[in-house]
Amino acid sequence: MTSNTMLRWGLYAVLVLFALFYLMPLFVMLTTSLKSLEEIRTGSLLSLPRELTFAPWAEAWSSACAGTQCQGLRPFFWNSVLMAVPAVAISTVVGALNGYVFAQWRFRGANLFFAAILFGCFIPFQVVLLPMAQMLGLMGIAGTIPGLIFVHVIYGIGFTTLFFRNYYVTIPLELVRAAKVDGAGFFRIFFAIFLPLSLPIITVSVIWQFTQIWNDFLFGVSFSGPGSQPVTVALNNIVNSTTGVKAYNVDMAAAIIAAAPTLLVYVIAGKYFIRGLTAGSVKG
Amino acid sequence: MEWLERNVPKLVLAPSFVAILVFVYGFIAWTAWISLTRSRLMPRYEFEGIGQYERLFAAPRWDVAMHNLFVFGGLFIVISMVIGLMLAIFLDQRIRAEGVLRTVYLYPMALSLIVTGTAWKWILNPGLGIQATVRGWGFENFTFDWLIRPEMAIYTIVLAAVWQASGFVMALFLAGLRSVDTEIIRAAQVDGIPTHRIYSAIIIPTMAPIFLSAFIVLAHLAIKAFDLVIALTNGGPGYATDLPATYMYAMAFSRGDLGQAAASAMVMMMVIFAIVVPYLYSELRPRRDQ
Amino acid sequence: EPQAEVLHWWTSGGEARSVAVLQEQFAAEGGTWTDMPVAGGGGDAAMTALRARVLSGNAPTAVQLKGPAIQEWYEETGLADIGAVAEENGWEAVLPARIAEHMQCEGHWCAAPVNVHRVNWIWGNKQILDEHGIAMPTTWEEFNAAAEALKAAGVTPLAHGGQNWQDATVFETVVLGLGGPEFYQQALVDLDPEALTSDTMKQVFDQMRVIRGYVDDNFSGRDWNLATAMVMNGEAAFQIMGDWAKGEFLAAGKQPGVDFVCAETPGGGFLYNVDSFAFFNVDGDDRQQGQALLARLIMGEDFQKTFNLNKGSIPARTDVPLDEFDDCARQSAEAMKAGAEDGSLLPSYAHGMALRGGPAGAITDVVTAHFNSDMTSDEAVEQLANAVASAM
Amino acid sequence: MPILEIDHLQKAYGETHILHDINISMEPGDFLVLVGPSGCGKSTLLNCIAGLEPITGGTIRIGGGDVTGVSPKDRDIAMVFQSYALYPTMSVARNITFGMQVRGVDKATQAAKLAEVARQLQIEPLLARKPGQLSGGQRQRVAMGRALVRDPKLFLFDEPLSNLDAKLRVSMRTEIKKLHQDLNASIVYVTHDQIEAMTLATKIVVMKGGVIQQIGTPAEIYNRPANMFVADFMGSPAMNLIPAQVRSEGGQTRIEIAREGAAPLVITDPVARELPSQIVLGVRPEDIHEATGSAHLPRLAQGAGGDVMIEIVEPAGADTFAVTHLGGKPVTARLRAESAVRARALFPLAFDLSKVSYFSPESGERLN
Amino acid sequence: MPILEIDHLQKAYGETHILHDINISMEPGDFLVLVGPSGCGKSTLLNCIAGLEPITGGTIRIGGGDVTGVSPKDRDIAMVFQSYALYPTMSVARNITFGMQVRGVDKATQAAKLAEVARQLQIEPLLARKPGQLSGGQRQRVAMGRALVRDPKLFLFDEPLSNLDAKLRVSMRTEIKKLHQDLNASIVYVTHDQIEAMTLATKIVVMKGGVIQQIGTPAEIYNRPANMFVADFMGSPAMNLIPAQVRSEGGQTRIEIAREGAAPLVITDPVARELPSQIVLGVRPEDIHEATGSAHLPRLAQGAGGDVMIEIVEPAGADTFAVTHLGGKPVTARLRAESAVRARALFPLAFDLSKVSYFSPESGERLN
Ligand SMILES: Nc1ncnc2c1ncn2[C@@H]1O[C@H](COP(=O)(O)OP(=O)(O)OP(=O)(O)O)[C@@H](O)[C@H]1O
Ligand SMILES: Nc1ncnc2c1ncn2[C@@H]1O[C@H](COP(=O)(O)OP(=O)(O)OP(=O)(O)O)[C@@H](O)[C@H]1O
Ligand SMILES: [Mg+2]
Ligand SMILES: [Mg+2]
Repeated sequence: MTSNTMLRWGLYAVLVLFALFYLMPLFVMLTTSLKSLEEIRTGSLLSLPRELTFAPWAEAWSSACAGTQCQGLRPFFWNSVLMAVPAVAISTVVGALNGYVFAQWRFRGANLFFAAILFGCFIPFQVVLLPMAQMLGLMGIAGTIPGLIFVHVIYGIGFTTLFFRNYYVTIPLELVRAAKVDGAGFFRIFFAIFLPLSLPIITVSVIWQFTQIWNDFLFGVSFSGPGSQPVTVALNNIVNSTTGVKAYNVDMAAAIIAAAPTLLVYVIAGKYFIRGLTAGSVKG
Repeated sequence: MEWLERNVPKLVLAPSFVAILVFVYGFIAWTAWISLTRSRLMPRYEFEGIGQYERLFAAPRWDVAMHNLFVFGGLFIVISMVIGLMLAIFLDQRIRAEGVLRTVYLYPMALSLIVTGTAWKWILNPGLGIQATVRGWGFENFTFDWLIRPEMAIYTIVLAAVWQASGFVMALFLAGLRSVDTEIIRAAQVDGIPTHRIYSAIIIPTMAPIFLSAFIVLAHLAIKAFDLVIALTNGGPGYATDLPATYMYAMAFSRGDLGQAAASAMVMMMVIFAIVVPYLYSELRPRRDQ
Repeated sequence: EPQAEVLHWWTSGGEARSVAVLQEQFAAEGGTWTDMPVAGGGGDAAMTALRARVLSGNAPTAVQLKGPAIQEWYEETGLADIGAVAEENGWEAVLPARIAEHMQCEGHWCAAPVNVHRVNWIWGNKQILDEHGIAMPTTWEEFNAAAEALKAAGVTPLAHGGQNWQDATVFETVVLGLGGPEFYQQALVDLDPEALTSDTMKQVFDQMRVIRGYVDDNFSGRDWNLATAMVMNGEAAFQIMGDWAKGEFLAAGKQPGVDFVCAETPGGGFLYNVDSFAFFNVDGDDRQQGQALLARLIMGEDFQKTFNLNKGSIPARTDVPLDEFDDCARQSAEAMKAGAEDGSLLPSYAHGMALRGGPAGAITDVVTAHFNSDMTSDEAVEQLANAVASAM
Repeated sequence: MPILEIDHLQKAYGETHILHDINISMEPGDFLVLVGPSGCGKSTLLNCIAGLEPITGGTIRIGGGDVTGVSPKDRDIAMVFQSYALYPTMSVARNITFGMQVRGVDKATQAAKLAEVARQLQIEPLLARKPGQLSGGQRQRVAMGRALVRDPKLFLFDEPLSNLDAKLRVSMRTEIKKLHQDLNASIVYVTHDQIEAMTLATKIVVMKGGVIQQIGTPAEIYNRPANMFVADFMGSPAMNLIPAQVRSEGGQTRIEIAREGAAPLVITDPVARELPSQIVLGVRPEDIHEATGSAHLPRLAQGAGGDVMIEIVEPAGADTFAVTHLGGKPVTARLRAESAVRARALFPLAFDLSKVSYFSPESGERLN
Repeated sequence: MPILEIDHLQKAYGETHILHDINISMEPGDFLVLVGPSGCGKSTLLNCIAGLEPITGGTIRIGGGDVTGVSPKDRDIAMVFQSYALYPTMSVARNITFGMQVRGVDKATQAAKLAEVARQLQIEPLLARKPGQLSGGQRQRVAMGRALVRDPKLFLFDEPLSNLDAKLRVSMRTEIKKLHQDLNASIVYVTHDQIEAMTLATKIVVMKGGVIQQIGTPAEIYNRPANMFVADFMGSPAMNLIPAQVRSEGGQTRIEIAREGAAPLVITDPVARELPSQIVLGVRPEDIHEATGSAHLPRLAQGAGGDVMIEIVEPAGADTFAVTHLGGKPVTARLRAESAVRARALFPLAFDLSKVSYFSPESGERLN
């Protein structure tokens, strides 16, 4: 028993150590964002702030300059939401349907096609930048939010398909068979049988896609026009100053603000993670 | 009608099929063509030959980038998998604060390295970060200066990348662990199998598809590691931490040397192909058997 | 009604305020300004965006472009002709010839300059220098001697940030300082292979190796402003950096001549980094009017003054009164004038004024590799020649 | 017109051939029971009929129409799976009504049917639970319920009662029988329970290794097994298969059975038969009787020491089983519980030759 | 020292109480069979013994040591699951040997055990397959094999033969019996098959709704059921339970059974008993005989029209079942196949009163 308790303490020790490791950068960012510029310039970067100041946060949110607009991150936030939400939704739905087909409705060549989709996950985005720009121009959605949504959906499908397919292959074959005999068709089986089982994997897919899309900079900077720039581009504009003075506290505050939605998604979705997990995976 | 119904699955896949065909393979073909031209600032389509590839293989910086890709990719994937799996298994032991810990492990994936890059730079900088802090505690000989040593700097990239991705891998594995049929675990317990063997011999093998997901996610991150390098070292010291992705970006967008960038992209993709395809083949070939 | 969509990478702090001035003036003249800021990587990100815009058939009306990149873009896609505005406002007369050259594409005006940064500055902490009785060095030998003394006294002689462009900045000042203007022109502008492999070039690399010894251990990846802070805080004595560093000092409340000193780098000369706007071919009267209006405003005396007061640089126009500018700026303006006459007014290679992207990058690769390893000067020179040859 | 017609059906998984040349024809209202040893392909055959497994050869016709290639949902079948296959996220009630809902049956009918089926299956208190909260037998009944609410052309049942206790099994059997009779339903039913097979079937199909051994009514299968496999497989305890030698003797058949440590037993079949000299004699345990005074049964042993040595006696409720050795094989007789038989003692036994089967020892085929 | 001792065991899922105050004591070498209707808690009880479900109250001792709270892997038990629970990624052979391998059993022993078990279970050709490629019965046998190669303190079997055909079942039963006898193994066994229960058990536990109804040897359970539930549950067809009125009449007991449309039947038990006036008479179908000349059995009906009206006759192989109505309940008699009984005709029946049970109609408890 005692060796068991020891083991458990060891377990907790390891877990906590890792937690500290994971928290380190966030700690640095938070403390820095709460210091005055003066303190940053003179003090140690890793120490706790001597005097708390929330001014950098206010500035980052509503008055920091990104170009000639000095409205902070606020206006760009909305752009990101308009872009990320539909893109995440569409790519998750498409991925779920694709994964469902690959896992349960195999046909000749399906595996090859699946491999082709997977390989598509690896295409470096820098490669697609220029031809994509041309395509978007042809399609007339260059520099718009729909254009960005389109791009993110295209390059998100690979991952969402992968996630769903790998999840769905673990669902017993008999279940689909029973539903087929019950008279349910392709979509019926999907919505009535698979979707209710999918909560955990939807969570994974949404987390992944939302993170990728919200955090994306390359597509955002290349395919947005004035007025459709996502928050990452704005953040970059605030933080990056080639020859200007750097306000690290504002930079850090802005960074945390820009990352807040993804952090929030992780915290909230993490909760559904457990719920989904405990509800699902019962064998019938 | 009959036909329509029989082909619903294929019809569902059709849009994705077209999209992948055009926007992945079409673009790869485009890149292949560009790599055979003398495109500089903007694409040009006159055929030139394989000169770009000759230049590429002559460039010492490209050698470094490829070498780094293997070092970085290998270490990153292996370490992230190991840590992710370990944390998942540990968290699976009915841990009290599981919810909190899981969120803590997971959150780095939420943050782009554009966001955390500066913090990392400070932490890893010997004069500002860990080394300075630990020395400040009185351990004068403590050294942690990988960031500034050209031969070690690539490992700091590994460190930050592991920091970012291992939590997500943990989540994938945790989901996998929890979806294994409890009856089977019970059977193993009754069989008197010790816990570690239950994991190693029964649960983990049933999670093969999860490993596929994790591998793909990690390999994707490794190959595309771009933000990471830009934020942390910007390829430095010198170009010691250059990766093919940063090389390509530099060529395409800072140097105005599109042809060269395309050639490097093609080589990169061939390397990916060589690594990923056998893996995919072995994973996808066996028919489902549960 | 004039329309302008402006792609630029002046996004934060003083820079952004400076552009805002232009926007206000533009609006005051009845124009509509659409801002398209893209920061990062010294304009790399903006260039990426620009390419995507051009390929999707939607080029911005004005783009922050500089140096030979203007000509390069002209060759790829053509640029608008703003000769009419230039003529009308007599640009020819008020711009140094060397700078005017950059603004012309095959003989016609296609870009307008905003400011002139001097790159080859050396900044010093006055207190430290006084303490050790050191004067600002005027030759590299003096610099080395001063550095040795400081090092012996436990002060880091040179604050440096180990980023490629910072390595390149130091390198070009050494080239200019050791080789003189003519050599600089041959080596870094004309890319004369003989100059690149010459003994002088070897000496330059030797000096780089020496400088490497004056830099503290933790320089890798450090931002330039953190290096500036080291000088400010007395952790280091010198920094070699363009005149934007002055902004950092001033922002921290330091006084030129009291807390810090500015001086040209050993060997003198003037390496310029000129920001400018180029104009793409666009359709529509309103946008073409916008281009004309923008060009006129940029070169307007008024704007040149306000902008450069904000930014720490000096006006590109030589006829702007400098009363309100600080000493360092005035010193810079004089040097520019002198340089324009004696040929020591030279484009900065490290900041993309001298060369196109390819060769410039290739040189930087070698410089930074040399600086961050134990490569010998002979090897460096050889690699330099090879890299330049293959990047042509 | 047959409701189900299977023609030269073949099924293989890759190189492994599971079903060989299956031919079955089933009239509407037939109750077809598939039996056979574990792994002989019963579930696979059901899956093929349902269209859940692609077939390798042959055709399947349901209600006259060729359904090869038709999707399961258009075959109008209901099926109970051996592994239940309940929808884990749905409650018991929804599991049962899901099929109706898909077919657009109105709410009221759904509720009525659900209530009825729940009563039949005795699962009323469980309707709100999820499958994960049920015992094995309860799950199985829910799986049954899912099929019973339907009114399809064809029911397919794959061992639907295997996890139920005897009482419940009997009552379920009655429900299925009622379903069959009242609705004149056509049913294909897999079971390994012989009583189930015997009492429910109108037709039994005996399979072995993917090959049909015999198709016939329960009585045919039981009384006139087509070969030694069927004889051995159906009936518990199994039919005694005793190697014997045969001689025709003027209108009679003389059968000689070897015996260890004693003279061979000789029995005389009063009917003249054309038999090879070596045969296997098949006789069911209940067709071996105590020989006392039952004059209408020929005595087993003729001559002096005709009684056989009983080796084991197993009383089992209403019956007593007595085991002896004949022709080198153990032979079991089923006697009344009150019989005076004792182990390790001689006892007079008689075969009911009117019910005996003769098989060829080589081919195993029936000879009479 | 008992090998398994269960004391006041309680088990609930939240508010749902599944097991109530279970008390069982089992000696080494005992073969304990759990029976009971579907959903009565048999699997749950096994799971509690195995330590797979936390218990809500009481204690469990295995081999003398309190194992409440001990993890399953340290309880030294082997278990066969109702749902098989095979390791899906391992071949059949590895499924079976994995446990041994983990215990560090040497290769040679592993191979020998595997070969033996594979032979016993008739799964030799399947050893290289994955569970997904097996039929239901084959999976079940593999699950058995996994337990059989072990040598634990206690075996737990949860309906291990439910998916096997009769022949295989018989041979598996024999193997289990051998295991029990040769190794003197202690076994807890859940089954719904009464023959299995009767032939295998040394002790039977009858459960209902989480409460133990009776613990006893098979003969006790069959012949002297503790209450009407057990009487009804065990035996197929079930024991006839006939409401009757009783009067003691000088050293005899007079039993009167109501009959529709005819005078009540009166039987006389020659033994004097203390019974309430209203009872339920329990008599097994095989204890109702044809009355011809069996003088040692009291005639069912005394007086003229004593024969009963037979309603249904069901011939079933060696037996014929005849159903009549007595005391408002259908009553089944099991007669010889050659009996002359006919439906819708009178037939003389006799009860074997030496084997009759009397129950209280209120409590259902046994009275004699
Ligand atoms: N998670 C649960 N929550 C609530 N009730 C449950 C849960 N699991 C099982 N039960 C109930 O507990 C009772 C006992 O279940 P158990 O599986 O032990 O039955 P059983 O005797 O093995 O039946 P069977 O012969 O059908 O397998 C059942 O009525 C079942 O519905
Ligand atoms: N995927 C597969 N690959 C190869 N063989 C298979 C596969 N699935 C099943 N089999 C084999 O096919 C044969 C028939 O299986 P099936 O499930 O039809 O048997 P069954 O008659 O239903 O047996 P049971 O009574 O045990 O359920 C079995 O021998 C089985 O091992
Ligand atoms: Mg089967
Ligand atoms: Mg059970």
